[in-house]
Amino acid sequence: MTEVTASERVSLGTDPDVPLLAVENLRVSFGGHEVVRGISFTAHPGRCLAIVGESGSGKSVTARTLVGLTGSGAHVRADRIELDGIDLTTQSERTWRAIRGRDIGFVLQDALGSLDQLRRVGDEVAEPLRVHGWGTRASRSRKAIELLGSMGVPEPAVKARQRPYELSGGLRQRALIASAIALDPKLIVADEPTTALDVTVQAQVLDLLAEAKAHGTSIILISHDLSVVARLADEVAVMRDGEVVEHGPVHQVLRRPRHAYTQALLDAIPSEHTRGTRLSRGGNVPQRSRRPVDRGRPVLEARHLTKVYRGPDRVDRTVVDDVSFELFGGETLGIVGESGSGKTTTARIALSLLAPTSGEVLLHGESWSTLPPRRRRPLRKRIGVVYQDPLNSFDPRWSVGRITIDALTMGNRPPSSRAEARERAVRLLEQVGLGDQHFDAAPLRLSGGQRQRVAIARALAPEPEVIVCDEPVSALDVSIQAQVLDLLTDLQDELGVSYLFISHDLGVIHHMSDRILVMKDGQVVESGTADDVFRRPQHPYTQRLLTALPRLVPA
Amino acid sequence: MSAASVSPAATRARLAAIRVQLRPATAASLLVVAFLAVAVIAPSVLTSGSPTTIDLQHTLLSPSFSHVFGTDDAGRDLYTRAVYGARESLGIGLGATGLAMAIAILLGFAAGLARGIVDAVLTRILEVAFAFPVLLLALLLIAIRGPSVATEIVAVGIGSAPGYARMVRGQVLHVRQAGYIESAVALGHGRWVVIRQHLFPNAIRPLVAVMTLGVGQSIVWASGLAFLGLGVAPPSPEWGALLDAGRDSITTSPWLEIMPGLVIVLVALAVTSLGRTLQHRLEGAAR
Amino acid sequence: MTRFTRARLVAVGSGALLFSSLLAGCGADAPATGAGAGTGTKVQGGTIIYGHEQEPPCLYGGWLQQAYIDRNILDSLVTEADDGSIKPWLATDWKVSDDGLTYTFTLKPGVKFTDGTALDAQAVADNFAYWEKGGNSTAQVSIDPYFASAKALDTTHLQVTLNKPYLPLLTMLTQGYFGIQSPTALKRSDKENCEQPIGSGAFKVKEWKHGQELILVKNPDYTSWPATAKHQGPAIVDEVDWKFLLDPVARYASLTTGESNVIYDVPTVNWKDAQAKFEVQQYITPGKPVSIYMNTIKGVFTDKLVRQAFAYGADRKSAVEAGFHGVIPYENNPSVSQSTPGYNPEVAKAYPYDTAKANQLLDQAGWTTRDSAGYRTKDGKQLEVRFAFPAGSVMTGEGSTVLQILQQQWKQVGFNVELIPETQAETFSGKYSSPDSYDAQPWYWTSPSAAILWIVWRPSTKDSPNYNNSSFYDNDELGTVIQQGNSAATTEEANKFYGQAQQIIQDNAAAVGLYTQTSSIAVAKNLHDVWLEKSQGEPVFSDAYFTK
Amino acid sequence: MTTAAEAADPAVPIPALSRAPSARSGVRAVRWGLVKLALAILVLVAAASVTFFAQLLVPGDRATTILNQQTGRAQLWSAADLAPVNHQFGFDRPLAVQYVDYVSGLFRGDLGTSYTQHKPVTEVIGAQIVPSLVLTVAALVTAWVLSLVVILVTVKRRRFVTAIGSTWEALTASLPPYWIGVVLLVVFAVELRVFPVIGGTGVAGTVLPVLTLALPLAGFLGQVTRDEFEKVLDQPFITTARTRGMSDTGVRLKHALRHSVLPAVTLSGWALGSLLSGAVIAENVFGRPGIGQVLVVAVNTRDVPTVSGIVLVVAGVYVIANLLVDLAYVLIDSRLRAS
Repeated sequence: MTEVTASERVSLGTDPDVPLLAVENLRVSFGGHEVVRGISFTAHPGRCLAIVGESGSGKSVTARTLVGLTGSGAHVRADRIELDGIDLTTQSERTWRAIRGRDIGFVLQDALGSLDQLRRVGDEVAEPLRVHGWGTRASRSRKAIELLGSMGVPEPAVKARQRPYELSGGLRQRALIASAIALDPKLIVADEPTTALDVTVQAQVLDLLAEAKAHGTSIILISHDLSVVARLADEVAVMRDGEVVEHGPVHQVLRRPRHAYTQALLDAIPSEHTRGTRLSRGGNVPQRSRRPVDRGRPVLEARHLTKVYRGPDRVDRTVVDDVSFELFGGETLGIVGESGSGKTTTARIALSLLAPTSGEVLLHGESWSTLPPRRRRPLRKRIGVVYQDPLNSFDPRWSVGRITIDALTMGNRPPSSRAEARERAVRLLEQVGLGDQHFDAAPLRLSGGQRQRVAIARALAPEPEVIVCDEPVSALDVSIQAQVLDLLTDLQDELGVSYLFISHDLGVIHHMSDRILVMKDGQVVESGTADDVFRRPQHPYTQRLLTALPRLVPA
Repeated sequence: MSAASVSPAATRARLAAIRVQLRPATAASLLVVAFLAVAVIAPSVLTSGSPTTIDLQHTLLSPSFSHVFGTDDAGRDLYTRAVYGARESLGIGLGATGLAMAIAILLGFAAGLARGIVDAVLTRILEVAFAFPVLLLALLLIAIRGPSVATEIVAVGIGSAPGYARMVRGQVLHVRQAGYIESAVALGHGRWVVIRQHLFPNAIRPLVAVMTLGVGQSIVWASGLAFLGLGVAPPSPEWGALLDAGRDSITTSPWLEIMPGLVIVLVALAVTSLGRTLQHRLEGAAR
Repeated sequence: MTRFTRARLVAVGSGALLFSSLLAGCGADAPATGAGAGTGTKVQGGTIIYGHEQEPPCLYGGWLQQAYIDRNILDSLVTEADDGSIKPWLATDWKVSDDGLTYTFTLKPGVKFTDGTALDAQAVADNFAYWEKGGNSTAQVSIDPYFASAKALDTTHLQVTLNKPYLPLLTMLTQGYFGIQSPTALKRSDKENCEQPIGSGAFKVKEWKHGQELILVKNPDYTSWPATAKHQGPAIVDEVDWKFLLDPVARYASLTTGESNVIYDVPTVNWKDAQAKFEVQQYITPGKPVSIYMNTIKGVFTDKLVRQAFAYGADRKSAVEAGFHGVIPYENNPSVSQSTPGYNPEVAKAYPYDTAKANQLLDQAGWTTRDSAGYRTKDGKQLEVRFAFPAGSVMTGEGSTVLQILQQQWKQVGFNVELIPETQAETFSGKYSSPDSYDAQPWYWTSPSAAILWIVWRPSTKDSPNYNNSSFYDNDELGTVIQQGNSAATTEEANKFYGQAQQIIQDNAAAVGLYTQTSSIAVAKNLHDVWLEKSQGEPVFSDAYFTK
Repeated sequence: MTTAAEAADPAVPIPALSRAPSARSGVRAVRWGLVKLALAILVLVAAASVTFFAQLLVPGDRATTILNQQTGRAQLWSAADLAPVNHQFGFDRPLAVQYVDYVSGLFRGDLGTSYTQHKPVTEVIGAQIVPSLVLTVAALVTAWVLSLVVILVTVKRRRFVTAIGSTWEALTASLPPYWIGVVLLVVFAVELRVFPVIGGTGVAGTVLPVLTLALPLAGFLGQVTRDEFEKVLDQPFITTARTRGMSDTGVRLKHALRHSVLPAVTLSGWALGSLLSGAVIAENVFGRPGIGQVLVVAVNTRDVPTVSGIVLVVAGVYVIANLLVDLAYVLIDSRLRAS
């Protein structure tokens, strides 16, 4: 790769080939509101352009515009959109249909939702073939199996007859990519192709795209995740509020960002390097001195937790298998694992929302999970919870104020008057970075970060010693995630609360946790301090996880 | 675990859908309902006549300026009768739907909250109730109690209750899985508090729209009973009775049949349209 | 239920008064569809599609709906001519003993039922026994308590013995309920007798598609046509498809679209149209007209003055005209209709619409004060009339309109009339049959003879209560007078007593007249000689023929 | 206390992977079938029993009704008159005996004998069930076709078109049953003479009664399907299909339709049972035989065995319809096979 000069336009200089796709001054607006504001870029054969941005940056709209599916009510203008010499700005729907799937393959995020659940995987993969009149029914189905095979799907003939929900997330994503490349398009647009995937699977999917790239396909990768981008892209365009704020070769943008926003985004990514620092508000500023962990008696203790479910087929499945841990005052215990590892079930057992099949949970050394519900209830104020999807955890009829006050009344010091309740609720909201103005708001009207703050305020209200955080930042944009993580750290320092912190994101876990449990298939495969586990992983699974982890800077 | 979970297009589409519902159809529906409300509360505002006044000099007049819906065999002004009939017809619609809902909520919640044997028994009862021909239920009830407004309410109400009960049960099962229920439990709230504060109001909420739809359907339904001669006693101008009275004349004095029919259709249409708008808005608000 | 059974629950009778003005060119003794008879050529064969209204549960029984069908498949002993005289049918001749107690019938020889059984005197005697045993309760009530026995003297001679002289006997026997069935067939199961009665008539049952139609086919061996028949010999058409078309709109429409050739019960709203396009026939059936029974033993109508005020208090004539669109005649005589032999026209002049008179009577009866709604009160009690009516059966929509008009007029004089529609289930179950359940109730009972007076007004005795008297009006004098009529030696004498009885009923306002029960048909112009027979007003198809 | 949240764990996915048919699953299927069958029979007998007793609750004496019905009168009868009737129909026996007799008859396939038609109820119903089923099924199919066409053509189109579609559905769902029947009759049979007035059971005569039932039903089906269809068209897999170059019609037919019909399928199961007995108005207007009419007449004449028998048959059809609905569910969405 050659050096890049101070040009915003990737196509200049680097590649002698004619660009496959050229977009100039693209503007998209919905009902007068402009969401893409005059962006330009090119895509070249055998190369990958990444468009990075947070929600609302206009990256997805841009991707859809490239296949003429911006949506009804959209107003698209551009000086030029040219694919392989064809002017796309003036094409009829009929021409677009001929282009989609044949010349441009499109990979959406969330393979479960992006595949028709009611149809066979093979039919889904073969659909572009059928639509574009390729081959016969038999040859198409052979081709679909072949494509699945080439995507590394084991037993492709079997999988082709199954339906998407019968496949794992990784296989589904492969099927989706297989479908996108079925007609060997010159361009693949991949919109968040790895977002919902576990790290190990994520790595495999990125490898597949890299392979396509190596075969000369041009790729436009849409992502919110800079680490994913680092692994595949040749060039990066960073979008914010419909504009490209920075555009350049991947290493330059990621290592020497010129725009403050890019820098902030990079800073916000939690990782092993960010431990003990603040993620938000510019630069990795060191945290205030952290409160020491009280290594006396554990506030929460799990002993040999096991949970067995009997399925409708009368086969028992052990979801949590002999899990034990201790959580001390002021400490953060991270539980990391991929989907299905049993980490959420462990969290629900810890909260006594679910009874373990065997084993017990102690709160402050006292029996907790074995209590009858009536006696357990008064103790609940001592252990709070923050969920991944805060909106779902709020009664849709309740305002932020009511939610907070309801939680306050469950604490040790229930407010004695309406005025006091309101005052304390507002104080609590201020503590989590919200304020009086949010008191009467409906959670639905708040942003994702604000909602999670409300959830944290609610968890804090009864003044618990422990808060179970179940994937609390997984649904958030990276900059918001940084703020919420900072907030959690600040609160811990301030209040000395302990966190049982559950996440699939190794970076987040490393950033937050004092000690870590690595879970796989219901079992704890490795535990230890954060640094021990991450720097000197003992269990092969942990090692595999860490290898698969996409990094901004190659480790 | 997705960062950008809601596509902008989907959001816009939903907003657009709400806007569509708000436009002319909703406005017209509101107008009809407002008119209806006046007819129920103060029918004399809408017409100066009396629904029972006989005028044998002016029988079977076709619609004109002085009699916009025409007159019937006894010379009564059909428009006036339709206006005065609103009270009973709407009463039947509301009463029947209310009764159905009350039964449905009772049964639906019992079945939705109970487990094991109680749930199984209640579900079975609902099954039997469902398998029971609704028409027969009405026929038997009326055979027992004689035709009257109250009987029509009970007949239509009980007849439509099983359907709603199933809906309520489903709703309870659905809300039970909601995150906020678990959150409330995690906060230390007791079972009844959770049911009262969260489960009940949230399970009931979508039923408001369903109820609105039900009112329109009940009115239509009741008119069917009138056809079977199980309607209210004369000289009530209840709409089903008007429809029944006009049936023989459809080829000779069609307005006697067409006008009450249009009134029923219009009202049911307006109420249905409002109900569906409400339904969409509630759904939009819920998520 | 109502609409499907907008049935005429009771029989329609003889002595038909045809509205001759409606039937151009129709002679006094030619009540058939004579108008078009001259045009076109007569066709042998063909199928008549007849749109009837209600379907009975069984083809034979004591209900008018059954009599309609039975008239076409069963033959009776005697029949009635237009002038009310009795004519031969299965009986070619009969003799009445001087004491009026013994009737000797001579039967037409060689007649066979369609199952091959011989129709002899024993067969007829068996039928009498069958009726008396409850085989047909309407037949039974028509000859009780006069009938004593029937026995075969030889194959062609039958002797019927009475307990007391009963002048109307022969007239009563002309009703379709007295159709003679094969005794062999009667021994079959109830089901078979229900589905396929066997007679000697011009038609026999081919197939009954329940809920849809009854297919009658011609009896090719028919020999026993009545003296009133319009032609000699078996039926001219091959088949009659007797369709059950309950909906009046559909029924009339079927005729206008040509899907049917004849329909029964022409809707009054379509009457004018039907007159223009088809041959229409209307009968005013004899017997008790549709009149209002008033509960004389409980409630406000125990007071004769109040009953009379009720009769004066509404313009019944105008109401009937409006409700029935001027098609069905008003009848002010509550006990027998104008077409009944022995009708007393003087009685029909009583109780004209006179609100002053009504008010005066009510004042006199002590109902002097009025409440805020304008209804009269007495001792704090409102002048309330619970007016039950069999909705949809006796009282169709048109009848209901009449009642609603009357209700408004009665309100003017201070009656609070509460109209209570009865469902058919309620009607049949006797819910509105006891003195506690209503104050007034309209009803009719067709019968070819004024002897209906006895059936309805016979005073109750301890052993034999008369449940047919829905006014619960017991008057021994009335009972005596009617019996004198029944057992009179001559018609003139009988009619004198019957007239007297009508006067007593009217004077006491035991019932209030409303309108006549009628029976009507409309016939397509290419179909001729469909006629309504005299005893029941049943359509007769055996003489009918198409022209081309 | 067991709270709702503690009792169930929705977080655990039900693995649908191992569904290879095995001997064990075969046994399970048989057992499942037997349980279903037993429950179905229970429902049927319960429905018939409820009907049996409900009719005895109806005020008034059965023998009186029979006599009045036979004579076309409405009066009281003397004990002497009633006694033979009571004896003939067995009303003089204790109620419990009458009931046990009836129920044991049910298990022998004997639904009793009609009080009015004097023939086995099975025959009474047998003669009417075919036209009823034809009408009901034809109406259901027609309603489906109508509603799907409207859905495919109007959902998420230009605002005007969409509004027409949804208004059409609300309108048809609001049509009073008699009214629509008689209007169709007058317009198409009397004025235009396209169809016969006397429907009977012929094909041409079935069109209008079918429409009478199908139009409102199409409105209902359309309404529930429209909601689903709208939601489905927002799903990512629809976008995926479009990115493959699929046409709008193709997307609607191949993908969206299947996902949106489940609520309407459920509704159909109910509709089948309810139309079967509730078609009385259409039967009446168009002079069509059917068990709706028989039911109404039987209730009025207190023909207890006939009414109970019809309930049994309607409940049976309902149960079968719901089995078909379950089957349709699995055919449409194989995910539901596991549950």
